[in-house]
Amino acid sequence: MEAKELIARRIARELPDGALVNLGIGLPTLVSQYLPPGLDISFQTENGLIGVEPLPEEGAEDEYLSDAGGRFIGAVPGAASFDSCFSFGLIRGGHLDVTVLGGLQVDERGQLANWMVPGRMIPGMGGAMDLATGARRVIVAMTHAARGEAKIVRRCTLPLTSLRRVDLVVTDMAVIQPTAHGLELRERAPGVSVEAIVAATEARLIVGAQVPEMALAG
Amino acid sequence: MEAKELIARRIARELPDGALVNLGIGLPTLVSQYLPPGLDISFQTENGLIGVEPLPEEGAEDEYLSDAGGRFIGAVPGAASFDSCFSFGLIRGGHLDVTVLGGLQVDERGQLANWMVPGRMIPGMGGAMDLATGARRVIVAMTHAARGEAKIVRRCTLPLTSLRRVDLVVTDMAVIQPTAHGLELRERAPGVSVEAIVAATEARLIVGAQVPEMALAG
Amino acid sequence: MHKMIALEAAAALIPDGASLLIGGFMGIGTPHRLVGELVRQGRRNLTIIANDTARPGLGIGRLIDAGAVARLVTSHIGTNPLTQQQVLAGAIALELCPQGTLAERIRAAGSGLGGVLTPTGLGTTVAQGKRTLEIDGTAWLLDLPLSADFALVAAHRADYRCNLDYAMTARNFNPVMAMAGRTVIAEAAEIVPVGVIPPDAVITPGALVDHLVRRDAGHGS
Amino acid sequence: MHKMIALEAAAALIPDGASLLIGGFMGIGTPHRLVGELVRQGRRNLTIIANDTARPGLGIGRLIDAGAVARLVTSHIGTNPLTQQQVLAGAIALELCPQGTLAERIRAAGSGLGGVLTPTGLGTTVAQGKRTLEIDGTAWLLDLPLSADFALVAAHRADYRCNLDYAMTARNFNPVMAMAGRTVIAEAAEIVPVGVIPPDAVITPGALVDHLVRRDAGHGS
Repeated sequence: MEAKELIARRIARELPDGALVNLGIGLPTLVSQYLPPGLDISFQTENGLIGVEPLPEEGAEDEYLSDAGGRFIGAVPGAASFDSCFSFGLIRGGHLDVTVLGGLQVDERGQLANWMVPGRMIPGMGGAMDLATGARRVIVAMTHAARGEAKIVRRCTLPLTSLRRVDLVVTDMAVIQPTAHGLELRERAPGVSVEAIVAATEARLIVGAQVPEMALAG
Repeated sequence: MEAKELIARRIARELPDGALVNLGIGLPTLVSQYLPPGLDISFQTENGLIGVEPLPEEGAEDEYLSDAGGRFIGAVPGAASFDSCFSFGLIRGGHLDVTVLGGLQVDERGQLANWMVPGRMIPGMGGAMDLATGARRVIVAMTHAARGEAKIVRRCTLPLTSLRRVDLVVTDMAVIQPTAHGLELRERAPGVSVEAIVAATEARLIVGAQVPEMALAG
Repeated sequence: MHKMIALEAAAALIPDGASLLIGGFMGIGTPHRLVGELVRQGRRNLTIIANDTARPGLGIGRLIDAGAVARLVTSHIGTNPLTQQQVLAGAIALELCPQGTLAERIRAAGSGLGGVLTPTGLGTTVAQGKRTLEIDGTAWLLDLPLSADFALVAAHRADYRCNLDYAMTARNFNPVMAMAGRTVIAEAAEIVPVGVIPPDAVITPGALVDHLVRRDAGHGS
Repeated sequence: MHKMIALEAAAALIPDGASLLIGGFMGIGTPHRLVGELVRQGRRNLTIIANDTARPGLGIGRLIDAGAVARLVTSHIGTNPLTQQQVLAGAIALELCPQGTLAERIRAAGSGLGGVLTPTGLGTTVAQGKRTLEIDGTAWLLDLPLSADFALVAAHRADYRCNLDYAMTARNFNPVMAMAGRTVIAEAAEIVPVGVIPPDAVITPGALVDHLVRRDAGHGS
């Protein structure tokens, strides 16, 4: 299984029935493809809609309806549209149950850096800082390492997205839960050993006696 | 002519074509009855509508449509409804061209007291403080004196509605313009002498060589 | 979903001593059924945050009539002599707040903002005990967010997903309160199928609503 | 009323060096005709406040292509490599602002509020040079209001009194910008008789709109 699919399928299990969820651009967007059946989950996009669904078919594009990446989407029956102020009122005001964000680094305090690499390009934070600060639950979806460099580090060296401690980190190797005591290793990807995870991680991990394999949705 | 009608008919001449106007409860509401023909003026009510008009006839009440005093009103074609936050965004944000407010006292600084008489009852300020602070032009409509007591005074003794200097005061005796230099007497009511106005006014008035009679609308 | 709730059960969620944001303006857009049921169930010692208390026998005035209110945050009580009596008698602790500031404080609570910086009330009795902030040479009054245990809101229509719309001036404080109650209970004049309220016409998305009061068997209001 | 204005005349109101709030999100809900006409007229040295600069050839990206922008306040430029080049080359002075804060700063300007107290950006590079306020033990970042000489907004429909509505996610920053521009110029996909947009469906009341761009003779967009 590809890394991205693995991560998306694991995170899909984290979305509770009835939740209002915002999925970041890129990898996080994949999560909606693997939802367990029977769940009633609403997806928000910060450019102004609750009730996002994928474009049902090619040619059905509405020139007034896109996601935050500018891609044409569809809307479920019962969708609601609103302006940017209201949308971020939902996000900042704690009305969003879960956000899934991509990550560049997460550190031992559970802090996330995901919007900028100084000296390289400056994409801007878009809605990421509001999402990381305001959502009730922040889940980070990212590969465990990039080009041989650990992304789960002692202290973020990249600019932070928020001071807030994220709630869960899901990578292609592990599920890690940041806590007040540090990063707790919760699950391993299928076929990946605890030793391999520790070796690929710069941060100290708190490892319990049992580290079960991930269960995947879809 | 009754005092209230005189005041309303004088103020009606102050509303420029195209203006967005909020009329306070009571005397100020009368102003809309005397508008010069051909003007395009929109009336806002702070409980959430632009496009107020009087109820066109008895029996046409809409249980969802009232003015800020709770009386049933009508709405003109092209009216727009909105929530209380938006409504006061219009008011505080300087989008309201004129507000006409009742008054208990106006003083030499041009400051208005119109919401409370300590020791008697406490009605509350409702929207008056926002209107007096935020409208581009504040016109006070009130009788010149009440029960023999001057209402245009050196310093307000009643609690202020706003620190902001009002733009015009229209009474049944005079039109007075508060300026940085003090209260300038601009016009006299028909048949009322400058001496009578000065005698009925506690505040110092700046009186020019010519004080013309009010012209009235309607 | 399963958000439909009987009127009795909805009111029963609210304990004595609870704080309530209640929509409406002089009884227009007030959740009349919920207010009436709270009175019927004899709820006491409530904190009410609302624009006004209407008149005796009308809207929030019915909670005043019943002596159910211990604390009141509002912009105006001049239309209800009973409220004034209870305030003077010390039965109700009153906080008066300019109407625009009241709306904005509720919005701040519902939108995750730390306060409201307004020019309204500066230098008046309303400013007493509050912080003033100078920003680039201009003074602003700092008013704090207002949330409550419950928001009781009245919609015009609700669809099966609890998306709400409002009619004319009955909208007033309802949408902003629906963002600021820890539990949001809505009643609607009509309950309609999904799609009857198109996405652009939804004012309060159903995600904000925890409970929608059921229609009576007789479909009475 | 007399608010209708030809496209050329609307763009001609805007001088070189003006500051502009421009609605739209990745080109969705952007006032494309006004943007295109500003490019055609060769406007220079503009300050643009907008969520993003879309892509080269699209939406606000066309102003970037034309080298018309000297200063930019935005939440995201990652989708437009030309914007990034001009920023790195020093041709554009860039201020990055979190999207929710950007929306709220514009709203504050349009609503007469002195600033925004947000938790977003606290302790990050975004907080540099800004005041932090402690309220009841919690820290908040103070962000300042953002207004501009002009707001250029794109509506779905406008009626003869310039009441505006919007469609789906094309609403985005348009309504809040219509409150914060000293002059507000709107374009609409359709112009309809008064009453076609009912009072409850109006999002931007016509009182906020100074000019509405006329339909072309051919009724092209």
